[in-house]
Amino acid sequence: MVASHDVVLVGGGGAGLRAAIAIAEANPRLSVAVVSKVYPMRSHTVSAEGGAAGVIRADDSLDEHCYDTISGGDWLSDQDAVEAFVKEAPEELLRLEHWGCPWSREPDGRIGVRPFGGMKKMRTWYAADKTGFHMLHALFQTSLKYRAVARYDEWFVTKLLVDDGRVQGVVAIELRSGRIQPILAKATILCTGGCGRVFPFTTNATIKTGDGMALAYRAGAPLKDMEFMQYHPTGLPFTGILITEAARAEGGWLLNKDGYRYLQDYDLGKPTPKPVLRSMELGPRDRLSQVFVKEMEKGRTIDTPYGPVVNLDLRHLGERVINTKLPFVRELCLKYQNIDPIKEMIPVRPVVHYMMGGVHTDIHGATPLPGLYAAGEVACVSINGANRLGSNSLPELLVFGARAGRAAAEYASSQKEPGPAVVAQAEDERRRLVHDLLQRTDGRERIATVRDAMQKTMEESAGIYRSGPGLAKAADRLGELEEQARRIGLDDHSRTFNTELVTALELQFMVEVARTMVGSALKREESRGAHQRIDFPKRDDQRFLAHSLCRRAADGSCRIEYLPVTITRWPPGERVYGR
Amino acid sequence: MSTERNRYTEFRPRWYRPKMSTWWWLKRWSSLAFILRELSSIFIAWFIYFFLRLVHALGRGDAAYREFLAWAASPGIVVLNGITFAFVLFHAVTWFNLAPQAMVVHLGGKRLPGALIAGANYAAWVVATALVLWIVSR
Amino acid sequence: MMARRSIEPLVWILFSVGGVVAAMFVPVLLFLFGFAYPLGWLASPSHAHLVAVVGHPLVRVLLFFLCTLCLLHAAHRFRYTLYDGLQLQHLQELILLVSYGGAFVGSVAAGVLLWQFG
Amino acid sequence: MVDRITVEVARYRPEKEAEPSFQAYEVPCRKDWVILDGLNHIKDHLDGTLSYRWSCRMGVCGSCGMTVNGEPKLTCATFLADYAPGPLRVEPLRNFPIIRDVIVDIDDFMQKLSAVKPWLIRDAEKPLAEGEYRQTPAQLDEYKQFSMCINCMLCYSACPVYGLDPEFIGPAAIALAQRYNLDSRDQGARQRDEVLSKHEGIWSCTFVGECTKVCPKHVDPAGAIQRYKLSSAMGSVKDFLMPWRGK
Ligand SMILES: Cc1cc2nc3c(=O)[nH]c(=O)nc-3n(C[C@H](O)[C@H](O)[C@H](O)COP(=O)(O)OP(=O)(O)OC[C@H]3O[C@@H](n4cnc5c(N)ncnc54)[C@H](O)[C@@H]3O)c2cc1C
Ligand code: SF4
Ligand code: F3S
Ligand code: FES
Repeated sequence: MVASHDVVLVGGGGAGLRAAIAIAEANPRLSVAVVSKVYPMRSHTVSAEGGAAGVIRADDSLDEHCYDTISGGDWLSDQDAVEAFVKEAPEELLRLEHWGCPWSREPDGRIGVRPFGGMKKMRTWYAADKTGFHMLHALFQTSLKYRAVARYDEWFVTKLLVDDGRVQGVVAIELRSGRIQPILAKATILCTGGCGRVFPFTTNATIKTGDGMALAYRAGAPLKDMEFMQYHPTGLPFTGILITEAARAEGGWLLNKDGYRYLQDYDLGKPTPKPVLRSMELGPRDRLSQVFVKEMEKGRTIDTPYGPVVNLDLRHLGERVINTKLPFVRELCLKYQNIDPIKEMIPVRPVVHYMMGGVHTDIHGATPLPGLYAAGEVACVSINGANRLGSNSLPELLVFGARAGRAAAEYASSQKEPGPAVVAQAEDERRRLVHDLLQRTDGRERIATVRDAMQKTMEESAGIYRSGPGLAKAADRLGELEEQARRIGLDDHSRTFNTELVTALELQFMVEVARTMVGSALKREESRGAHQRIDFPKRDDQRFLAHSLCRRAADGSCRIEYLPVTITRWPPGERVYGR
Repeated sequence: MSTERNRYTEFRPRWYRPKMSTWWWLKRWSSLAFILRELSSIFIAWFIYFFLRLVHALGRGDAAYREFLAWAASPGIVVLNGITFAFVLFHAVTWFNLAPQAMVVHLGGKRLPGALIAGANYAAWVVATALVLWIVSR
Repeated sequence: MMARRSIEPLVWILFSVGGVVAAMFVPVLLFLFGFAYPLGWLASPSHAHLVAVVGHPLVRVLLFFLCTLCLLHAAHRFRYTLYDGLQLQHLQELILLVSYGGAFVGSVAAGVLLWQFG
Repeated sequence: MVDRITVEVARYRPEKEAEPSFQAYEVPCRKDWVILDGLNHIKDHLDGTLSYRWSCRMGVCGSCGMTVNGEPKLTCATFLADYAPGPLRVEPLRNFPIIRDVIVDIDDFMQKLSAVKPWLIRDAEKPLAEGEYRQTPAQLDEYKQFSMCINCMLCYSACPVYGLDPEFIGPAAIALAQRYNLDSRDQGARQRDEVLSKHEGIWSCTFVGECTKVCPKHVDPAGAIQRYKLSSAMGSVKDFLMPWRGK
């Protein structure tokens, strides 16, 4: 069987659904398919808590949002992209309001905004502390209204079909039947989200395995800025469940084991009882996570069975603020940590959270590979530079999801139908999956073993602080692990909903992505944003005011090139917080 | 139809469709409580029958009324009424407790808390009971 | 709005009102006439008094409603209990006849009794 | 020494079995392990053939609902230790066709969800340039609760009426319809009523109330349904008394 559409979207999260609606609205005659390995409303956008930034207040300006984003990204953001993003974000958030998203409100019925880390003004729209959940459900439910949108729920994409220099669809497994088949398209948009699962300790859901990055990379598209992985300063110790930055924005304090607001020792401002924007607890995530490590080295963190922690203190906010603005934080703490933030402090530690890098795209979401587009966390436009500001990702999904959708729709309208060559390719892929994995009986390696080894390697070498020798060692180790991942032996040889097969494929994707991260990190001999090299502790604009582009060589290793950063109006400067 | 359809063939999976057992409501305490609540209907019907017999007896004179009271005091009827009473109370309590879920009352732009609505129901119950007591035994 | 015209909302209203009436009045009446008076816990009211009470036209109307609504309430619930508890949907016609038919007969009996009272 | 607990998991492999059976595994019973951690332990170390759904492991994506010792639960939000010393039975959600092991088919719900038009319906869309629809916090509170549904299907699994009559639209879909009906920005109540006021809509529900009891997000679908019954019934009384009204 062969399915065929005008545009195929891989991923039904915030970016994918926004793109689908954009296409349906741009040209209702186009047939759109949303292929997703989980039901769209299960996508990880559902977990986003804190909010989505967009300028609406009179005391705020687009330029200020641009500046916060660019300085937050340590000047690695492309400024034309940031300007477009900042301009369109409020419109997109408003559109979502018109689609029913239950934004939290001011008493007079206007949209409410809250402060957020690294932002100089209050501009983060929020739906209590379940912003992503409400956005995703509003998008999903709205998408149901468009007949042109076909859904392939619980289909897992394994490969992009490339012929004649352009991407012409995907190969996917229908999980419930086990059937492997091509879904052809004139344009393909990747919206597969991030890759936090390459690390052992992450806020990311189990589905965030970097599939889209690996798919694009294998198909020949470059990955950009893969060395920039964001640690969020406040995750719950055992589970890695995120305690949103909104907790600090509402006035929460970070305390070390002596009950001291230690951020004041690290040039992040002076402690004040009320939160001050771009200061102390409202500093950017990269800095806060780095400071945690420093604090740990000084022996001022608290030891627990799940590693060192500090305390996040919300008690002084009072029951009412916590219940109205942070109810989910309270629910999560009660459930998973057995503590009540109204009465107790929350133990937290930095946790892998967000991939700044991703598939290289232009400002319209187009990758260098014709017919291939990308949007959302999988893509790198780049607005996030070396460190994303909290609450910039959700609006990014909308702005660039819509842009990629419109661009793909236009491209698809001018293309001819995919040819028979890709159908033959799909058949090869099917054979590979069946023979090399599904029916293979001589496989030696267990998925969990390889995965644990990969995660350990990444944590040790590519964590908050990195070093040349550590990364080099990791690169070798990952090479071995890639070999092992290819020799996986499955227990399960059946067709119907074979989740073990999916996990094996995800592992192969993850190892691929991990190699690009380590490869890019090794080459960047400077410290910038989330990428901190102990052997090169300074930012080096001479050599590295540039995006890394990672291409896959024939032997599976990655080749790194650099692409200059687009600077429009904000020349590189010092990142100043709390002053 | 034929067993052919129930057999697995590649890519044409067969889902297993469990059938709900007739005794599903015995498996969980809460479903049993539900069925008991629903069974209160039989006892309410019985009460109406009982009550109409009272009315009938009243209509036929003092002797018939006394006869009715004697009948009502016979052990079988007392036991039956005892069970009925338990069921009727169960009905009343569940009914009042669920009232807030079906009814949302606004007062001055604010939504009244559920406990208040249930409370109002119980208060009405007390009043109704007192009223009947007063009328009957005056 | 044809859908609105279906009989279900009306049946449901009667069921609900019946539920309220049953909850409000049945416990006390049953307590008095099922236990307190027959078993002598309380001195039973005189025949004359009760006849006077029941004989009042307003009371007769109210009692008629009490009986009808309670019976309808019971019939409705009983019907669904048979559907859900015993999975007898296939006997739908029979169940409808027995439950609502029973309630109808009971209501007519109540009507006749109360009409002729006194 | 960690305690151990026996987990009996329902297995069903349509390719070789005609009906489900149980398979027992012994897993560590750690204090902070949820049931899902136990299943992951099985999958990683004991038996890779066990299949189940999960994703966020923080109780918000709605993937991981299963029947645990007879009760529908989110397995990522239910602790193993609460069932010590075991054994513990993990089965698929009730009232759905079983695809494999503990994975059920929820297509039926997905269709019903679409049928109740869960999106904002306006007579005339307000242009973006005119800004947001004003909505006070009190108006938001009117429907907020019903917007919290994560589509986890625990309520469908608990509702006997749905089990007996799969035509029943069911608790979550009706709650989501109410979520829009009660939204001050929405004008689509009449359109949704066509589906809701059918027999398979609200009238099938006999107020068992289990849906609300098992809902992990306090959505109260039972309340949504009864409230709709009340307003629909009032509406039909009004229609009856004033036939010229409406339309
Ligand atoms: C806990 C948490 C809290 C966050 N809070 C905030 C916040 O407050 N503000 C903010 O701005 N950002 C926040 N973020 C970041 C933000 O939520 C994510 O970056 C964003 O949701 C990613 O959305 P997406 O659409 O790109 O991908 P996702 O929502 O992750 O969706 C990916 C989609 O791709 C599909 N997919 C993936 N691989 C395949 C495949 N091989 N085949 C088929 N389908 C596939 C998946 O099924 C899924 O539908 C948070 C992130 C986390 C983890
Ligand atoms: S109403 Fe509650 S139980 Fe039902 S699907 Fe929604 S969240 Fe789950
Ligand atoms: S359990 Fe079912 S019967 Fe109604 S109240 Fe809930 S939907
Ligand atoms: S895994 Fe997401 S709700 Fe349990």
